[in-house]
Amino acid sequence: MDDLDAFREETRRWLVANAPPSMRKPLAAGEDYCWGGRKGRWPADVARWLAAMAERGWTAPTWPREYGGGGLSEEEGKVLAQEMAKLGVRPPLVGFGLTMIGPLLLHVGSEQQKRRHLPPIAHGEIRWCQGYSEPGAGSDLAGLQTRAVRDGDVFVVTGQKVWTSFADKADWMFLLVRTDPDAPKHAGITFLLMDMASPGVTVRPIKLISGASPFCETFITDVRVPVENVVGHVNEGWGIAKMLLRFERNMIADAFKERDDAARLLALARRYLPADDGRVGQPIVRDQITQLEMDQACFDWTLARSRARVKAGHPPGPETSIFKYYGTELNQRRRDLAVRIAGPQALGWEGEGFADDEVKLTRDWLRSRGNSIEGGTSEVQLNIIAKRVLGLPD
Amino acid sequence: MDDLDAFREETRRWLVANAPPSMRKPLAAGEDYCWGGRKGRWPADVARWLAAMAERGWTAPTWPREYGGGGLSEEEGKVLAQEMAKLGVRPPLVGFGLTMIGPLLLHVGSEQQKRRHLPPIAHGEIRWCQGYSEPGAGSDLAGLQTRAVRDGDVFVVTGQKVWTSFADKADWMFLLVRTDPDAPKHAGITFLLMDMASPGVTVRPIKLISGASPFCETFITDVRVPVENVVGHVNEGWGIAKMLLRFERNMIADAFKERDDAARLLALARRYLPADDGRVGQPIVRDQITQLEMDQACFDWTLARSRARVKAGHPPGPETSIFKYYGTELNQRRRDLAVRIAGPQALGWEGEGFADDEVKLTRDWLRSRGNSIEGGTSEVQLNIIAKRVLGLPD
Amino acid sequence: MALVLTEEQELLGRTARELVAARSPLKRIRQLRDARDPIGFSRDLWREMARLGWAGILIPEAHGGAGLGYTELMVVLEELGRGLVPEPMLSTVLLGASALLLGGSDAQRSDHLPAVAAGDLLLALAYQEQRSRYDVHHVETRAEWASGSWRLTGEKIQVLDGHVADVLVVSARTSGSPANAEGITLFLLRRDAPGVRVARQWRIDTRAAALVALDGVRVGAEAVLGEVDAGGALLARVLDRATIGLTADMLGGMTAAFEMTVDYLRTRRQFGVPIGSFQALKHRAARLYVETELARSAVMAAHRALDEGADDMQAARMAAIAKARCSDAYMLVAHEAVQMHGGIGMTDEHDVGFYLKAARAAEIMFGDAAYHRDRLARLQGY
Amino acid sequence: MALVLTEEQELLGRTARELVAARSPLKRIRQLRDARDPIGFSRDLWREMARLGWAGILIPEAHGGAGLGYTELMVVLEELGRGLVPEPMLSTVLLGASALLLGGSDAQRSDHLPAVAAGDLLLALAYQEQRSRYDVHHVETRAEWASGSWRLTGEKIQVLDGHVADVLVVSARTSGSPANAEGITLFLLRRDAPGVRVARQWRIDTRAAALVALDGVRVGAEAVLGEVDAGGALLARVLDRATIGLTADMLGGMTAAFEMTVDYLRTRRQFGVPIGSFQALKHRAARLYVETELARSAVMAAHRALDEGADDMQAARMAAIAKARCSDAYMLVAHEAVQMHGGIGMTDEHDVGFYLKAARAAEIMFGDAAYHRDRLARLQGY
Repeated sequence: MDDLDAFREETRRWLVANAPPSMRKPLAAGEDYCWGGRKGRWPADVARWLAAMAERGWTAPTWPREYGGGGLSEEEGKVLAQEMAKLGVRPPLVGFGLTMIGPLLLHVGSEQQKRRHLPPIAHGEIRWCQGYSEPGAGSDLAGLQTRAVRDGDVFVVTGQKVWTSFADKADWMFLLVRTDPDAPKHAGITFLLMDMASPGVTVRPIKLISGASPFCETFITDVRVPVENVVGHVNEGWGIAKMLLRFERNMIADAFKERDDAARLLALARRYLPADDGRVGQPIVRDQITQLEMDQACFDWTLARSRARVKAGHPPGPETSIFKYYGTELNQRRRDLAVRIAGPQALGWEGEGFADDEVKLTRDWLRSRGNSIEGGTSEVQLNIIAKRVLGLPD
Repeated sequence: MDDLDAFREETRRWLVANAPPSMRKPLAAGEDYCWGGRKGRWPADVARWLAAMAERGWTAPTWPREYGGGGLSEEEGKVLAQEMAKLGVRPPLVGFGLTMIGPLLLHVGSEQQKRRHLPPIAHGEIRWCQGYSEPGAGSDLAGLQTRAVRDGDVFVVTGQKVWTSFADKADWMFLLVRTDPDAPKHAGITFLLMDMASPGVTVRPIKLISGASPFCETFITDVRVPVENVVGHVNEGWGIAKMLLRFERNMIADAFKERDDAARLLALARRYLPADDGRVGQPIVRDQITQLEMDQACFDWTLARSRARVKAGHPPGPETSIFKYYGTELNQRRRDLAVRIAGPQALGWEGEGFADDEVKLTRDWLRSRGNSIEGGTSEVQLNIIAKRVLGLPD
Repeated sequence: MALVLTEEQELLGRTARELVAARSPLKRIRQLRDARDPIGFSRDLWREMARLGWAGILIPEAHGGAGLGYTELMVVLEELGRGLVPEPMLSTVLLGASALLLGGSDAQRSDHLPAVAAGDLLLALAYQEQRSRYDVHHVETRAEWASGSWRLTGEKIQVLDGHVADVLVVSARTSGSPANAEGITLFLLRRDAPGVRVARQWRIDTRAAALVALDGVRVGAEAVLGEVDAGGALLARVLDRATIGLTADMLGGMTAAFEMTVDYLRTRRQFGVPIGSFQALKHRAARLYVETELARSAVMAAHRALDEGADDMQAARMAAIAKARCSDAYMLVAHEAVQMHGGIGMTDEHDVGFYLKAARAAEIMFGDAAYHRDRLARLQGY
Repeated sequence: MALVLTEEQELLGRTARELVAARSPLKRIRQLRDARDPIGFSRDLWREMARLGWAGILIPEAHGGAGLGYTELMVVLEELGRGLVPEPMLSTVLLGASALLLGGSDAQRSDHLPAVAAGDLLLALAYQEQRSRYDVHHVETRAEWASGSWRLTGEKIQVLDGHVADVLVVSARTSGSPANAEGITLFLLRRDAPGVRVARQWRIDTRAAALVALDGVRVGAEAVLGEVDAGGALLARVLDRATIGLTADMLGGMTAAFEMTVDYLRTRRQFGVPIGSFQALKHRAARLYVETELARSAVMAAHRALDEGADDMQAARMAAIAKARCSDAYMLVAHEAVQMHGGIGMTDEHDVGFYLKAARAAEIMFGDAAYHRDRLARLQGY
């Protein structure tokens, strides 16, 4: 414990000394975290903060040092997170490399894959995207059609991916391809790593109803991917994909865990529905805000219970579907309520008569409708719970 | 039109002269309408009112006179109903004879069946019950197991029916039996009329969670039923059963159409949640009462639309499932809200500290839970809508 | 009341549907939006609709209108709502012409209604303000009488078609404090009058709206619509009728979104079968059907009640019931429509998103469901 | 806080489950009800539970208790709630002993707590009145000081186990008007004191309750629990803790009803397949599972917070969150359980109906979900 206290002390001192003041403020409207990658450009402070943290391996604190991580123990990693939270410093780097493909490679990657791919992730040099969904497949992930045909030391890949988050900004993609078209649906799939700069890869952003384009279509035509880029074994990619989906669900749940939601809704209600007695003017809205606050608390505690179980040595199981299902539902309810609170002022798309934050409310609501579709629809999550947790028959 | 005005005038005069004053009051707690039958006993006024109306055929106003009806035209029947409603007189007779098996026999019964069964129904002499559900079948009505084996001029029937409404009080039962065990599920069923006084019929009331026993189990052991009691043709009973189910759904919907519900909930709210300003003390409850009032209005208008269509010559179709589904849901919401309004006083089962009407609130709530199960579950209604109205595939 | 359409009404609906299909398919809506069309609709198409009698549907024949009823209006509005058609029915007919019909002097009617019925004159009702939310009696715009004329100063928001309307009907406070129901007066003024400034607003739906700023605009006594200080009641009457009309538009929109979704459920295949064969989706679709049928009943009943001479109290009740139900039902249908379409439903290139945005705008216009429930409770005295 | 159970706590739960299975299966609950058992539970079984340490679970060892925490209490209550066990945990431990622990003098504690821990003394808290609904500070029962003693007059309703409790804790107004939070005093009095009249009440659930009428009951100054006029705050503290305990009981009940339903879905066949293979039912079952998991989290967090020394404000917040969630979740699970069981679920001979009735009673006891949401909003200042 003394060691840990000393570590805490030293960590705090280092953070105070090294975190630029601008990195100790919440994101402003229009700002985003640093996602890294060759195509990204960020303000000087952001780059400096990334460099300082990456040098210590603290972009990936608990990864081994030889792969670019910080080599911290679980406890030390927690202390670092706590001290960062206390000081309000931003994470120096976010993205699918750190949260998805990195942890996966640590688990099941070859030694060569780890040495090649993990350090660039930790240093923010390479940004990753995920190539799972396909136009014809949707919720039926395993129905994918992208084919990979072996040709000596390479696979020749042809097909189309859709709903690829930020494919236009990513350097590499991890993707599922069909390597045995004659095998049963789940048995002929392989998990590949592909350089997005390879000849034959083109990307087209998809515009959403909210006006933003966080997703892309990716067209893959005769792209040559070295055999060494297979993760796990050929034709055994489905098991790896499922493992990764659980990481993703947990991550999405985390994304929806925002501590000050009730306070934000309350501030909105006080702005648009002021009452003389200091309470929220509309009892129905007040009741809905309270209900959301309560549900959010229960959700957070449920996440905490799951974390405690994982910490006690149980791997995350199908109950992670709860987080994906309920976290997105909470977020949708919150966005919907925010729009109803703002009322007529929430009808703006842009331009005169609507404040920027009012337009954002509306677009956030529109964007939130995708939460229950992307990363496995709510219907798929409910199917998983019914089958895998409750044991209900097919 | 002059004729109809004259009829209205004469009808009103007759009703005023003949309806006993006690029959012009709403039902008191514990009172019920007259269901007729050999086993029933009613107060003198009820019997007098039944006799007077039956003599004119006005227990079944639009049935032909030769079958005990009033021989009125549709328009005259409506005038009679309007005048009865205006004066607040009770129907002289209710039951499955008038609303289900009677109309069915008028449509598809043999001349002999009509002559034999309709007059006793109209006169309130014979009370009917419905033998559809079986213990193993539930929502899968056509999965019935009760067998009927031909033996000369009779069928020998053996099996068990369940959820038979008021079988203990009924004189005859219309039931479905399996006459061809080798045919596909829906093809070997026959629709029979059975005298409950036949040797081999025993009845056991089922106690519900609300404490009441409106349903029975009916055990049928080697009961001999004459072949002349087959309605329609042998092995073609399923079509007749479906026709009858639609009558039933309409009837159930009517039962849930109570005009003064909002007023009753409001009176409850004013009793248990009084507010100084004359409004309902709890805004959430007020909102729910208003919502129910609105939904009830929309439901009533939807019934009216359906009636208008039927009147224009279209037979009731699968959209009647809306009425069963939504009518029962409305009733359940109403009962649930009533209990939450009464709060602690709704927790009584009987005895000291709870008023009779408080105990009734609670038992009505419990009883209402069966509404979405009996007469075809809500799930079955939704299946019907999805398949038959929306054309969604199996 | 008999809640069925006559053959003539059915025919009117078919005519409207055909016109919409021919002249305003959804791709036209998309083009208008993507081009940031400054008007937001077509005055030519509007004149064509006027020739079919729609602009003057409620206007008596003496003033050049068709002299039909609200049920006929409903039938047309449902088809326009189906197609999200932006032509100015709501602004010119339901709000503007309604105000003239309910409150205008003979001279005012004769001056304006024939041109409205011909499709040549566009109207707008400028009643909403920054702080009014759903309270039509919250009016801060002031009108003061001085030196023989009224001087109007204030700002109105989200005035439907206010950027192109030839004549504006404006609510202004002539006495009392901002939240009083009394002391409000309605004025007719030309959009090109000195001191009137309009700026197009861009909303999420396909209806065009504008900010209308009044900076000491002068009008004479003849510009008053109805009585001075008595415009609050008139405004409420106009809005109750417009609200009922809006529900017909909403009914059309939710029906279109629902039918689009049922089609998708029938045809889209996943896991080797049509997704409409999944029972969970079936049950949800069946519930949506029930909701749309109940909404249809409310919309029909409300229009029919107006045709049968509903008094103000009845009209207000019907407006509250129909609007609350259509608001909830349209939002539910639209949310579910996007969800059941899956990823494609989230893309701007699919049409279903138009209905989601239209549902939201319609939900909020003239008061959301919670507002109308509270309003009904107050009307009923609880 | 770490929301996991220790091995000891898991073991305690297994012990409790085994005892309930052996000594209080559901058929015992049915027998007690059908026999209209005047007591409603068994004092012998209660002493047996006391020997396992449950009656004194929160009572310090110095007073003969087990000196354990709220998490241990939770584990036991969940199992009792699973079995709908009517022994007097709620009345004697959560309400009565809690009041003594939080407000009693040393003498009052020493006098009563050892006997409570031994299972020999039953307590009841008489606080609810005909007009109080969920407001614990609405007290009309009066206590007046005269000639060296207090005179209590009034009527309490639905006093849990009030018909058999040896000692009653009674709230009475010593100053102020009926709805004031101030001016309330708690008194200890023996059920057999002159002027106390109790009458068993029959509720829908399996908990026994009684009307307690006080007709000029005299007690001395030593009968005051806590300070005169300061009982309102004490009462609120007791009830917040009891409310949290009740949610553990509710969690057990909803879990049992849910598991019973999932079993039924797995085994009951219709249309030739298990009904649990119908996707609409699957999705509903999955949603119920999510609801019960969230409820479990709230219940654990609330008990853990008490163990970690939550202040009154925190305790009140946790009580509000846990009770609102468990009220809604238990009612939903119970309603759905009956629906999914179909006809058999409606019959008195099936056990699922017991849970429906228990859910309703628990939903309403100590305030329903809407009450607790409003309470949380007020606690948070909005």
